[in-house]
Amino acid sequence: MKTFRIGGVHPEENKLSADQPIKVAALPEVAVFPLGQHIGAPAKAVVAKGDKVKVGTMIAEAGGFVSAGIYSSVSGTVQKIDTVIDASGYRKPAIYIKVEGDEWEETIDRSEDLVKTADRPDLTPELIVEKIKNAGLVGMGGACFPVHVKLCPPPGAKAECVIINAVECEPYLTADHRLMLEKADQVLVGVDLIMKAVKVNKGYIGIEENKPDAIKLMTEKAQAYPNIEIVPLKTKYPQGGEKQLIDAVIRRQVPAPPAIPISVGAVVQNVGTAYAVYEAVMKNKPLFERIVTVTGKSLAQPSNFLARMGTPMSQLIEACGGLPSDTGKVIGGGPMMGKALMNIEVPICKGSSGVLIMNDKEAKRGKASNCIRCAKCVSACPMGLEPFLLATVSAKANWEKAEAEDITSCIECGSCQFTCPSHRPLLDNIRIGKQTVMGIIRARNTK
Amino acid sequence: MKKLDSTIGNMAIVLTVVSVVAAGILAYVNQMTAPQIEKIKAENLAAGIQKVLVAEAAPVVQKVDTMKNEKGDITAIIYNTDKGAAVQSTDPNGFGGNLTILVGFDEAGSIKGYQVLETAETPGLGAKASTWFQKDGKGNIIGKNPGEKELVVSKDGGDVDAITASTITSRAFLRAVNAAYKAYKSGASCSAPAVAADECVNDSVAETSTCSNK
Amino acid sequence: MAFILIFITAIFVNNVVLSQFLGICPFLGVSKKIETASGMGAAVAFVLTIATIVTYLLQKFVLDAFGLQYLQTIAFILVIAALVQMVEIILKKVSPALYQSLGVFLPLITTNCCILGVAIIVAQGTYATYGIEPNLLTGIVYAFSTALGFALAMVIFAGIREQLDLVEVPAGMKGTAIALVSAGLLAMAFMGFSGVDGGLKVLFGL
Amino acid sequence: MNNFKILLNGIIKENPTFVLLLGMCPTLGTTSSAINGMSMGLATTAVLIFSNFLISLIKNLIPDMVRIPSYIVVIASLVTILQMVLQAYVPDVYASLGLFIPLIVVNCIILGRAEAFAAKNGPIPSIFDGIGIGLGFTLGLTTLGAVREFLGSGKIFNFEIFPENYGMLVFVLAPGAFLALGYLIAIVNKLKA
Amino acid sequence: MNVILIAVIVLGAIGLLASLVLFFASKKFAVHEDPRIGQVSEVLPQANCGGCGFPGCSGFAAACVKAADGGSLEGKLCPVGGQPVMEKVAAILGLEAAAAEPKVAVVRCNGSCQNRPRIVEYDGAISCRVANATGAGETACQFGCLGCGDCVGACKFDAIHMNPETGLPEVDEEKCTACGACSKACPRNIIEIRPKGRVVKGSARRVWVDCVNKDKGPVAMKACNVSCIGCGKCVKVCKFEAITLENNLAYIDPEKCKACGQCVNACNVRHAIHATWEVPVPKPKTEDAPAAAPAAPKAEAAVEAPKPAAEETPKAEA
Amino acid sequence: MGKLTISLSPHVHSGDSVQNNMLNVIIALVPAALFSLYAFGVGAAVVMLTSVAACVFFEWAITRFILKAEPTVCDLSAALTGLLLGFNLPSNLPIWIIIIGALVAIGIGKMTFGGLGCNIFNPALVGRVFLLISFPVQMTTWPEAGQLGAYTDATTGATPLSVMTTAIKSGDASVLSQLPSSMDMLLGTYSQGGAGCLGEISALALLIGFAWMLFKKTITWHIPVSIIGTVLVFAGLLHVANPVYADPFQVLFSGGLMLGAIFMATDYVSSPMNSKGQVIYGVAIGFLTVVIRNFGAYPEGMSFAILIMNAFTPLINNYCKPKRFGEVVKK
Ligand SMILES: Cc1cc2nc3c(=O)[nH]c(=O)nc-3n(C[C@H](O)[C@H](O)[C@H](O)COP(=O)(O)O)c2cc1C
Ligand SMILES: Cc1cc2nc3c(=O)[nH]c(=O)nc-3n(C[C@H](O)[C@H](O)[C@H](O)COP(=O)(O)O)c2cc1C
Ligand SMILES: Cc1cc2nc3c(=O)[nH]c(=O)nc-3n(C[C@H](O)[C@H](O)[C@H](O)COP(=O)(O)O)c2cc1C
Ligand SMILES: Cc1cc2nc3c(=O)[nH]c(=O)nc-3n(C[C@H](O)[C@H](O)[C@H](O)CO)c2cc1C
Ligand code: SF4
Ligand code: SF4
Ligand code: SF4
Ligand code: SF4
Ligand code: FES
Repeated sequence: MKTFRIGGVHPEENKLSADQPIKVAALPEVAVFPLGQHIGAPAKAVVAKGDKVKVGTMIAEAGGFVSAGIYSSVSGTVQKIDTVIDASGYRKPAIYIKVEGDEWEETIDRSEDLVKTADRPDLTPELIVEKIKNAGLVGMGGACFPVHVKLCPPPGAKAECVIINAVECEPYLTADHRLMLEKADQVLVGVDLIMKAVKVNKGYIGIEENKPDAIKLMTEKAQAYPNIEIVPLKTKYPQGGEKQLIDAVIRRQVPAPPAIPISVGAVVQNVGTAYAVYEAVMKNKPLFERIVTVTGKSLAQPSNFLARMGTPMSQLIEACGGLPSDTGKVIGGGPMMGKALMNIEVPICKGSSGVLIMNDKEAKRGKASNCIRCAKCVSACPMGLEPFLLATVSAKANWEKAEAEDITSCIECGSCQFTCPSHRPLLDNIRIGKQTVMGIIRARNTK
Repeated sequence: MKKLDSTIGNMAIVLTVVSVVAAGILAYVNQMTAPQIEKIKAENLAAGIQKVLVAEAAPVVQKVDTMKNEKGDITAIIYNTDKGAAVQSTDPNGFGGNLTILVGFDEAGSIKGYQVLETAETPGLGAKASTWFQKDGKGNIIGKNPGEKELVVSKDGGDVDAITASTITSRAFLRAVNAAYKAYKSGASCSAPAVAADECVNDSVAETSTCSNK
Repeated sequence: MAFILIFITAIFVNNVVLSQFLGICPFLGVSKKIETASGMGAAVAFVLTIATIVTYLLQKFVLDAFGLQYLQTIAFILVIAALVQMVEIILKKVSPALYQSLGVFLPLITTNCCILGVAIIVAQGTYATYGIEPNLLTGIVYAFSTALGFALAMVIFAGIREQLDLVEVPAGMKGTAIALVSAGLLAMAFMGFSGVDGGLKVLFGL
Repeated sequence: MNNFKILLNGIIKENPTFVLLLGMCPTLGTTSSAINGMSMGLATTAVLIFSNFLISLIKNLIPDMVRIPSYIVVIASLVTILQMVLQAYVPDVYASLGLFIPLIVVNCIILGRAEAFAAKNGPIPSIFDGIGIGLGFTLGLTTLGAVREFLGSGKIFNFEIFPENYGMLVFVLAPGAFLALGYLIAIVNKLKA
Repeated sequence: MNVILIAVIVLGAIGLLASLVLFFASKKFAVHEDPRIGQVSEVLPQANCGGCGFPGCSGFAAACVKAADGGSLEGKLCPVGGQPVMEKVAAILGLEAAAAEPKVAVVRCNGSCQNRPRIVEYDGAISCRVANATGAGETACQFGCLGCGDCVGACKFDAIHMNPETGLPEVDEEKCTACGACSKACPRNIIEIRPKGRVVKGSARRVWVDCVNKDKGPVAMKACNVSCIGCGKCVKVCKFEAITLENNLAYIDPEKCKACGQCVNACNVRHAIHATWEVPVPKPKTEDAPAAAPAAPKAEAAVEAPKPAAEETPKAEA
Repeated sequence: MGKLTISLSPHVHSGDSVQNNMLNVIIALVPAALFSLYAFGVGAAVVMLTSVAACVFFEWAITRFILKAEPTVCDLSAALTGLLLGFNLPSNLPIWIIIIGALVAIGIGKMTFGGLGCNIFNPALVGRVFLLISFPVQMTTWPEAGQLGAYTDATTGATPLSVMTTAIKSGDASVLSQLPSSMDMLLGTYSQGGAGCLGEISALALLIGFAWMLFKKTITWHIPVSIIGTVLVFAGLLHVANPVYADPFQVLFSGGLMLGAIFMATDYVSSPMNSKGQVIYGVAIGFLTVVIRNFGAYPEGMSFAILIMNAFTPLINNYCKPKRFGEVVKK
């Protein structure tokens, strides 16, 4: 079984909602759209209080090249442009829209028919990228990197293959899994489109072996696409990390930053992204809804929803039977990489892959004690780093040492902290160190 | 008063003057103390000889300088007196290197006493040699005669108990004693008052036994 | 073989710092970083070797020749002080890079016992047990090996201290106290080498 | 600062062994017993008093560039004299301190005091400073020697307190020197805090 | 005598030789290094704290010499040695030192446990940086002190400590050298280095806004009882135009502030302005001034002051 | 519902704990402990109990009264140190010496540096070597196995190691015929010459423990295997060159070599933290052990070799880094 070569851990999978078909979530009363939902410059609002909008109307435009526009997911009236506490825990600018009915922009093709690329011979790579850009597409795998940017390799770099990240290595989450089971055909067309956009004729879809049904279905459907190969992968976290996935699938390792996947010829996109590409290109549908897993051991009914952006998470939790009384932590995303939320009114955004509810006991971290130098974190780190050292030098604000020890290579996967028998808050400190060192490097480079 | 400036002249002069004055004083003190140092050395030696020969006074009648054993690694100096001989012997194979002892023999060659002059043995282990082999020590060698039976630690089949956990020191010590005895025997035989010490040394340097064969 | 024996003995068995107690001040003072420790080690190796040669010649051809052995201390220290300063001045001019890495340690070296101590030991020939002849050549080997032993102790110790920097040492033990305790344990570990000189001597058939 | 204060300063506030951490080699190398430590301390004190005195006398005659070499010559002469005197009158002490007697020359305390005190003060305070620092050093060495002797062989100043068999030999060996000093300094730190 | 003579000659020769060799070596291999760098280094405190912004004292010395060649020492200050040292440096370099007012670190947050209700529980590494990255902190104020004490760890002079009761850091004015390390360490930029202020009756008088919350009034008000809500009363009352209002937050310019204390009384509802001395309260002219407002709006006093708002503190939104 | 908790990711944990790891090592030591009881009876029991109890007590007392911190004895590391210290002592050692050893191990070796995880040197070995240097006589007289009722009064005998040393020192290879066969040494079934410390009497019992720890992933194979391999090769070469040096398997199964290689060199705190470094460390320990055994004053070199390499560990960690991801591609 293919897998990446260094480190890794295997947390309990807990895919509670794997058998739950995707349900369409109810519309919210008020939808809230934070302007900074992606990596890069925040979007700029193009509507004002009182404006009427429809589903699919652009309400904010891209704020720069690395940025993406935002489209309304509901129809109604712009209530105000104010701030909202988003997943970061801070107040950020956001557009509030009062929902009135459910009226869609006419340009959107709402039919269920599958459109294959062969049906649309007019699609040039440029047109595909243009349509993706105009749909406000960002990566759905978590990092929310604007897709059109990734699809335009920087000068000198040449894409050789597209790798679709259908690994879903985070415990609990099942959104990608369900998507593959229910929209396999559309996903494959999306992959084909991405391959066309970057002009390559090799595509891989990496799926962890804990989703045998998806592997089976996708392999069957992919018979029709000779250039697309389904690659079953070992169930090991962080198999879905971009660099790990590339290593596992094509045996190439992306060098330390500033190298990016394209440096080794790979373009990696999430399955959700592939599906969104299909919808954007073939159905003219901007990105305004996504699949969200709402799960947790004490939740009455863990489910997968197709939810409109801007829906408050509390509403989805309600739909699953309400917030359990022993809730200790609510996490936006999965347990390994997600963010603990300060309140549950946070709206669903482009990158919200899941909502995980933990009870009091699970919520508390173990008591940290001295590092016993067991080196388990070193063996677990998929990047070949020394987390115990990075964490200590970061805590001691020794940035030179942190840089020399390659702190910028950390992908913040959390394997180290997961595995540490002393319960040390390793990643807490490493993250700060990484941010600071990246800041220092940036300042140095601009000098 | 102002400090002198750092010109070449000043510097050379000052440093030279300081050195010269220092040298003068030192030479003077040296002259004063040298005889005293000699004297105290001699006194110490005399005291040592008296002690190992267990005698009130034991004036040295003859000194036989540095002799070496067959292998050339143990050196000995013999002080002949009218009460017997005191032999200073150095074995290089102590735990910390050289082990120098002074052993007193009566005419028959029995050990009358010994003293450790110089060691680099470990305190608490090998350093116990200075008491261990004395009359009331566990490895008593006083009265034994290496001529009758070589002194060897019991571990190697002899009858002297080694210092606990310090076999190496004990071996070196006993080797030094045996060598002292040999040197004494050979040196004594060529120590007719007329023979000049130097001559004897020259003869005996190569092979102690040759000397005794003469 | 004799050279190898001197070499191993001086570095491991009778390490200057850990068993002879020479050069403790720089050992404790400039061992906070591996980099500086190795710089100091190199500087000492350099100066110690040169100083030993010069003082050996001085002893043999001046002091012994004129019967002035009692001037040993004063003559040696003068020569060493001048030598160190000269090396410093010359290095600064000839190789600023080397000066940057070694030079800063040079002033510290004058008052480092290990230079004068080793010079005296070599001049007296007391290092030469086991039937090794004390002469200029063995003296140089001894001095150089001793300096390497010093450098080794410095670097190991600096490594230890860098690691200790990363942990929370109890307040009362911070600084020199913990350094001394670590040095004590290091010396204890090095006692494992005791007697290896004797064993090797047998092996080499000396 | 009056002379008495200068004296106390050396013994307590600027104790060379526990506070300034100067002259570590003799401190560790000669303290296998209290008596050895004390001998070394007193020998150093003697040199220190005279060197402080002499240097404060001649300080103005010395140009800056050759200041250090000149001081060293003065100190070295004093050490050599001490060496001869010890050899002549107390050869046992001379033998037990061995190499560390000539090494008094490079003891940082002596040059340090010459630079830091004698070169700036008159002869009389310099003498007191010498006595103070010297006694501080002696005190340090004697304490360390006593601790090591006690733990190592059950004696203090050769006076048996518990049978030697119960002594911990490490303390008279090299590692014990470091350990004992380490913990003594920790205790002093604790007392100071 | 002969022996003495030889000794004298030999050692004299060695001494002479040594001094000559040294002299010629120093001539032949002389390298020009500005001697002033050494001189300046000597007067610096050698604390190597980096507070001056240069890598250690010798780095600062080199920088001073360079700046002096440019004609002015402006902007160069050794925070440890302070003005006296800078005067010495200036004297060595033949310049006037840039006169600098003595400064001190001030903590601009009064969100103690009573003033700011905790709405969530933080369970990460004890580090303000980490807490700051985790979210707004345990309270709803996303600007205020997080209380993990990064500033305390950064101070090399033991001058700043957490007060366990308020959960806020407090600066020891005596020990603080105004090096700014704490200010740099604080991820929320709460600590400001301000002039110590005019000394009256033995204590330095300074006034500052004890809050950094930039949220709009209602939000800020909900988060903390003593937040600045940007109402602008203080701006109006200040005769010296020292107070400005930006992003819903007042700021007192220390250069213009004359420490009259007017603003302190003006902010008598929220107590968001801190003065280091007891500002006398004018007799209430209007009825609506809260009767219970105590005279001294000091940190402790503010804590004790009755909190009408406390009852309606926002619950966890969840 | 109480307040929500916030923290950065990850929000789940493997459930591993320090206590768990220590417990696994203790379990791994059980076979060897049982065997030592079988071989030395009362003496073994007294030594082990005293040592464990004293170590735990000193750790508790020091954290409580000197450091004034929360006691950490629950993590079992002190108990483990005590057990390993006991394993390194002869079964006739007087109680007061054991207590001194425990005080040194915990007090000097561990707590002085700040407790678990902070020490540079292996605490149990610090304790043992301290005792070895301080009380050379008591620490180098070994009771013969099989005297189940005896304690300090047990008859002492020569250990395989002292036989080997004698052979080398006397240059007489025939002395080695007194050694038990390597199979006997492996199983601990030999009747004569079966003296030594508690934990070195049966290599097999230790190997069972090794298997357990590998199974539980408490340790990796790198350190033990590289030590054992190096000893076999180096001792083998010496044996071939000159038969006064014992057979490599006899060298391997004698003395504390297996105990050290499996349980003491692998101590997390004082060993290198990546596999490359661990192999370097293991090879050096193996080499030094043979050198000290064959040429040095001490008959057993394992403890010293480990302590010496403990000192080198920070340097190894500093210069020996795990292979970074992406380095493969880097030129
Ligand atoms: C530790 C780690 C784990 C990840 N796991 C997944 C995953 O399971 N599925 C996924 O699609 N992306 C995952 N990602 C994100 C990918 O690295 C990458 O951003 C994504 O596949 C790119 O596709 P996108 O731009 O379409 O989102 C993970 C990232 C990291 C750092
Ligand atoms: C500043 C920046 C520039 C990037 N430029 C490119 C690019 O030109 N091409 C590309 O394929 N990906 C590019 N990426 C995308 C990253 O390689 C990566 O896919 C993205 O950060 C999501 O990965 P993750 O989810 O594993 O974090 C860029 C990312 C950043 C942060
Ligand atoms: C640090 C140390 C110092 C030692 N000092 C001595 C010593 O001075 N004299 C000695 O004979 N053995 C000394 N030994 C012990 C020997 O090296 C060797 O182990 C012993 O002599 C042989 O053991 P045995 O005497 O018990 O048969 C010392 C050992 C060590 C480790
Ligand atoms: C595999 C393993 C081996 C250990 N070996 C030792 C040991 O040899 N000596 C010891 O004192 N503690 C040992 N410990 C316990 C613990 O790591 C030790 O007490 C720490 O060194 C104290 O900081 C060991 C622990 C583990 C997990
Ligand atoms: S979070 Fe960073 S350091 Fe930790 S295991 Fe992942 S990549 Fe390695
Ligand atoms: S896993 Fe934890 S205890 Fe082990 S080395 Fe890493 S930080 Fe230390
Ligand atoms: S309180 Fe802040 S400014 Fe003051 S000395 Fe400490 S770190 Fe520097
Ligand atoms: S002032 Fe800043 S650094 Fe200090 S405790 Fe508060 S948030 Fe942390
Ligand atoms: S006394 Fe300072 S180096 Fe020896």
